[in-house]
Amino acid sequence: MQKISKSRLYELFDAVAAKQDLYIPTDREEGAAEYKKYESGMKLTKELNTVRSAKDFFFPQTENLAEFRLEGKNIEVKDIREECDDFVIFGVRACDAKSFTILDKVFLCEPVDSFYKNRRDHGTVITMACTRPAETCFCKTFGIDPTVPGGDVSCFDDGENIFFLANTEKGEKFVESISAFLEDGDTDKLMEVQTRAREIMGKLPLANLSTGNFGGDKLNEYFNSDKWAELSEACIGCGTCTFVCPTCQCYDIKDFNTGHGIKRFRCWDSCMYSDFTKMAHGNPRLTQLERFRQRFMHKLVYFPANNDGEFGCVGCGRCLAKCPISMNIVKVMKALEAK
Amino acid sequence: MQEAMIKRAKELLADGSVDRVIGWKRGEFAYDITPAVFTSAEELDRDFVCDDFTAANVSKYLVKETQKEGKVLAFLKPCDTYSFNQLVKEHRIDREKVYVIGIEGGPKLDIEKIRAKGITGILGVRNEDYTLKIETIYGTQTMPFYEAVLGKCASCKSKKHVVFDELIGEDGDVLDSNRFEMVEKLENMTAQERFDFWRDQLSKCIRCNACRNVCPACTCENCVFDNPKSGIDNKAPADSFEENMFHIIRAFHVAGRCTDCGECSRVCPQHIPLHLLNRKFIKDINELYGEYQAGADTTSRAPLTDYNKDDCEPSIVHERGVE
Amino acid sequence: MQVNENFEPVIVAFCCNWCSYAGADLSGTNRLNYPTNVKIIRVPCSCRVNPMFILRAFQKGADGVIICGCHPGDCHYTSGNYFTRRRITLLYSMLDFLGIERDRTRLEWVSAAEGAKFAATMQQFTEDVKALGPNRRLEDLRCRKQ
Amino acid sequence: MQRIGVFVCHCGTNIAATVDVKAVAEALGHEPGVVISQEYQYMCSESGQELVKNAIKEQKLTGVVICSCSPRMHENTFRKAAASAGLNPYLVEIANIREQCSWIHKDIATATEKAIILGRTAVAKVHLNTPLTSMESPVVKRALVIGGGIAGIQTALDIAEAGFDVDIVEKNPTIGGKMAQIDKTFPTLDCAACILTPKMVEASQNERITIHSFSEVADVKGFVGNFTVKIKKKARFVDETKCTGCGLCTEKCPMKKVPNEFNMGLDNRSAIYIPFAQAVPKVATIDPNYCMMMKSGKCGVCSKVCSAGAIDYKQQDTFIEQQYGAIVVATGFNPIKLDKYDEFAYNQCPDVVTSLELERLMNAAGPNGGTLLRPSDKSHPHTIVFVQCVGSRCDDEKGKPYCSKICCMYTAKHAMLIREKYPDTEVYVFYIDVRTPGKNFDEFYRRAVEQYNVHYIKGMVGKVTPKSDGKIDVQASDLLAGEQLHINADMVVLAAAIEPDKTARPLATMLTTQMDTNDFFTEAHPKLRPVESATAGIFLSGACQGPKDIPETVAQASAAAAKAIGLLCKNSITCNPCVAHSDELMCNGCSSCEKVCPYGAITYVDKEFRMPDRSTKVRRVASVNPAVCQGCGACTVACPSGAMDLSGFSNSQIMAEVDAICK
Repeated sequence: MQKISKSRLYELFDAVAAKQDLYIPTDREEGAAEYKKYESGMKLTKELNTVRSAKDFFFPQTENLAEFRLEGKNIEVKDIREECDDFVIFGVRACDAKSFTILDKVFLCEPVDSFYKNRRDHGTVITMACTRPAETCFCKTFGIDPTVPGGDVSCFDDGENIFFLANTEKGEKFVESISAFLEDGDTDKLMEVQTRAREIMGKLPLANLSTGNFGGDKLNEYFNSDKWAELSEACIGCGTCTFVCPTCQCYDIKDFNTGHGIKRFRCWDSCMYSDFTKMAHGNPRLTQLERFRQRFMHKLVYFPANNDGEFGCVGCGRCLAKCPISMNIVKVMKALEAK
Repeated sequence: MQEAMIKRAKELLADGSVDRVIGWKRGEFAYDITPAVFTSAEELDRDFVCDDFTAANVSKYLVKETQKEGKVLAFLKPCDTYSFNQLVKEHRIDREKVYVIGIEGGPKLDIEKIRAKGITGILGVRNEDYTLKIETIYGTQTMPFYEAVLGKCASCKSKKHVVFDELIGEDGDVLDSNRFEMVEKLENMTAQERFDFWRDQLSKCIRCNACRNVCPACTCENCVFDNPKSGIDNKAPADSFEENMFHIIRAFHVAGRCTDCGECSRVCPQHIPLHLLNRKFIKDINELYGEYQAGADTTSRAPLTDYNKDDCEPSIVHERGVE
Repeated sequence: MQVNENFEPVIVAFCCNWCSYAGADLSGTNRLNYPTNVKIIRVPCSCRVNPMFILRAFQKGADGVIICGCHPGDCHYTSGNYFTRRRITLLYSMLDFLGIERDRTRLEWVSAAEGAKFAATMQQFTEDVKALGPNRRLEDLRCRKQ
Repeated sequence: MQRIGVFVCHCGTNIAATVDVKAVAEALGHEPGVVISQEYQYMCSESGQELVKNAIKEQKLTGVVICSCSPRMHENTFRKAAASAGLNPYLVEIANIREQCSWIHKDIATATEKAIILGRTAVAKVHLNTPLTSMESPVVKRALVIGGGIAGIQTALDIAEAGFDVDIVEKNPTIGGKMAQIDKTFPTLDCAACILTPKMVEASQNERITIHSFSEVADVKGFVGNFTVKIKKKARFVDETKCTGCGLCTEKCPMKKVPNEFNMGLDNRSAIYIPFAQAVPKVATIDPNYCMMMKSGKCGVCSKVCSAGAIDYKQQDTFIEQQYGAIVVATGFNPIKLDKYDEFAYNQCPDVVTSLELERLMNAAGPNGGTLLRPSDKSHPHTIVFVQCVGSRCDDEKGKPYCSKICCMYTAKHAMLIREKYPDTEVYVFYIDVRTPGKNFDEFYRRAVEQYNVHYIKGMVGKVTPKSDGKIDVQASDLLAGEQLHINADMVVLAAAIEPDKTARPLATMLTTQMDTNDFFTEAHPKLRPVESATAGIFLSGACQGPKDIPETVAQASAAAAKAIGLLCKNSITCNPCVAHSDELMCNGCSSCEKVCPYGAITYVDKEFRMPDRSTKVRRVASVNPAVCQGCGACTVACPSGAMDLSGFSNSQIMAEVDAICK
């Protein structure tokens, strides 16, 4: 495998950033990392993952869709779509990388979401294998091996070097473009690191969590479970879980009157909100229990039902860490299974 | 204390004094507790927890709980009693339906502060003489207790329960806290510095509404930001203005009502120091209209529904502090 | 700071119906000039002015917002302007806390007899806002005029 | 879809000279929803209004914008015009392009641009206007007067004269108030009783007036035109309907050592008493604190001597409830207590008296039968010192910050009367200023100085010290002469400040009216509505609103009566439709709005709501009484959920205006 010494990594970043926008996970403050456009001098975070997921790159929180102007009785619509520039995201974890394939199922199926596709086409995802998983990690539950992350290029850290492995055509192109920085390397130490990481994976508190009791065929089993009342009791109906989630993909479309025209934009929405999917007749899910159930049933039952058994969760653990009342998919799975 | 609480809760359930108990339920890890309602001794024995991580203020849940039949036993920390009182004052909680047991307050711990030390894979947290022994997958780590204390507890305003039917443990006093230090520091910055500070902070906002939804002062049937009729509803900050707008209006709506319980900042996934906005209002109110502590009682007139004929003019904003 | 000689600020003035709006009328009756930048919105009482309106004005492109009401003690509704004074003091203080320029917001008590004061106040306020330049710290970029 | 008509007025050249009215009409014609946009010479003229009316009918307009002079000028004109053409008058908006545009700007281009923006703003607002209908609320044709002093009596007489029933509630056993205690009145020096008692009799005999003496207001509910008042009739232990007022009981009562309030405690009365000879109603009252029968059950003399059988030792307080259309407050004043004024030795020396006590000492019905004698030894005083402003115009905690207004004049009166009757008595008056604004007031004062040789000394009395020989040492400074004085006086008279009656504040709370920090009732407007409180249907009569002399009190009493009559004449009240209303689905019931409402227009009700999930929930929600609300909008901002909104000036309307201006 080709590698670069860690001491030269920022040199590489400088070179990549000179050609296209490069985003790396960096510390915003102690203990909180975020993806930021790379500028010389910026350092990679030591955190396992960013607070917000990497989905923002392809599905940003707000996005303008169209503009129009009213003049008397005429409406003039302006198509504001334009090709975006190529960009690279470095340091994506296996869970987030997997989330893109889940989002792809939603946005790239017919009718294709051209805004999403545009960004997806122009973005190169470079992942980074995990070596120090946290107690909240449960990607293994969803069949993800964090020591072998996906993406266009996978990177591995053996402590001294970063190894690059292209997975896609786009990835190959990228590795090619940085070949001047790379050299062949010995992967013995890397294998050691990987083995150790896998061992830790096996010892994580959630290592034995399984999706075995969930899937597209479990609608009747869980929908009317009396567990939902207890589980949703403390839910405050905020959107934290949704907005830090790498796979949540619901949005609302709104018009904004700027005074000299209308901007139509979409923004993230959360099924936890009382006005989610509010229609002329009102809201189909009237209670927090229903809204809470919706979110977890969607991830564990409805999504696999419509996507060949693929679950709508990647086990990144963000909701476990961030929910104000510490209610999360793991607790839901365990409670439902317990019967 | 946890044992005493469980014992008392069981007694009150058994003799029919209360029908339900609101407290905290243990989670998957050492720290992920969830506010919960208990109805039986078995549930209490199995799940009830009160430890260094039970920081969540349960008083807001009583709005919903007191709309139901029967009486609820609520365990309230000193800071929670202020929120409770304020909600009683605003007729949001039916006082008759709650049996309040005051319990000792914090300082409670902030798991994020432990994580920020680079400690990960956390399996257990023990307080040994104010040193935290943290059991992790990667071995045992230690850190000083006080470095892991929640921001809201570090600037605790009161150890006194302003309302209770009974106490477990001792009642404390109103503290001489340092809670306005950061507000003062900001006030002494230049306008540009303040602007930069807040832009940096508020630009992190993802409008998850956790601050609002956890806030005991935000119990509106329908928030203006969720109500299309209000003209200012929005779901996401589509522009930096909307980040400002949401937080200014929210702080204004709770001004004179916010008890400074600190839940907003505790739950913010982006660590925005939202409590500083509320504290700014509290500090201004104290300085301009006389000391006022929301929730300290249920009868006094709130500063924004009151006036004095010789109140200062808004030009005072120009006259003090730094431009 | 950029100084643009041609900058014409948009200024929204909320005037209470009983004193300040009448005061504005009086400055008209007396042919007292003040800049065209100022546009008045009539409200029954200064206490009708919701902080939302002030922020909305800045969002949509205002460079300055001024509220005018009856002098304290003279409120047509006896106590409305006392509430205004507290609310607006706190709001302005909060805007200042967020680093918004202080001179973009003002509150003045103008009676129905103070036509000259109304005109002078508007003149001065417009000049102050002009000196600050366009509102950049509390604007909605989407509303900026191209 | 809205169909809006825009009408731009030239106002001759008033607008057209600086605003290109054609351009304005043209530009506004392109605004969304505008179907017709015209300009005309004089929009307010008959033919201008015709233009609007025709357009409303022909174009089926749903809203009208008039770009013209100030709405303060012609809003009503155009509203009426619209109404006559079948359009709700509240669908009319005025863009003020004269006072706030053409008259203040000189440059045609910028003035025209501004006029267009103002027009556009009005169009934006009218898009959101809703038809509003004024509510009618019936008026109960009966008035309540609280307080039976000269103010209350005068108000009641005037209202009764106009043909309306009126009730007087008086807390004392008799009406008459302070004026009944006064000996002579300034500046005419006629006898107070001679002018007051006929009015008292007139009031008692007027069949439209009901006097509830020895009664108090216990509770007030309702609003303008329809108040429900609970009146507590305190037990007087004498059946009012049976007592003939013969006075035999008061003569025979063995308990005769009760301080007589009417004579300021300067003499005594019996335990069963009639306050004074001309009392109305002339009915005896038993003072249970002194009556031996009531205290020990041993006596019963009065019961035995009463041939009418009116005595009832077991009488209880009773309550009556009555509906009123209007309420007049006439609770009056009292001199302040002088307990804290040790420097004037008021508590130490019986010969230091207040002016009201002096009135009684000089009154023919007073303790000395009208001969002025020192209370201590009943000797004739040769030197009397008057001290002005005792507790008035004071900065400290003891006194009042205001001028009590009547003291200068009554002191001149006292001085003059003493000098007239006892020419050998020297009279000194120490004053800060002598204030004599009023018809014949200054002449009156000058007579005291020039004709009666009263010694007016500008200066403060520092200390009053009773001496062992029975004289009083008055230590004072003469500011004009710049020297310290010691006067060897026989009597000292203190002009105590006056303050509102103690019952005023709890009453104000019941009436939801406002008071100033001194507990005087606050008038709705200090210049334009001096006899109305800010709460509709509550009027103010006499000294409860501020210190007043008798002529002013009577004038205000009649003015308050006129206002009350004006209200009672109506069968119903048309309410301003631009009032607040609460969206019950959003209301939290938190009471913030109620706290800022100056009119008490907001109440709370527990209401059952059907939730979207078909469950029901009882919630406390605010309810605005549109007859009471005046439409200030204070509540709309106090409401965090935005449940409270104001018709005619709604949140969405104002925001639409903001948007239109900033566009």
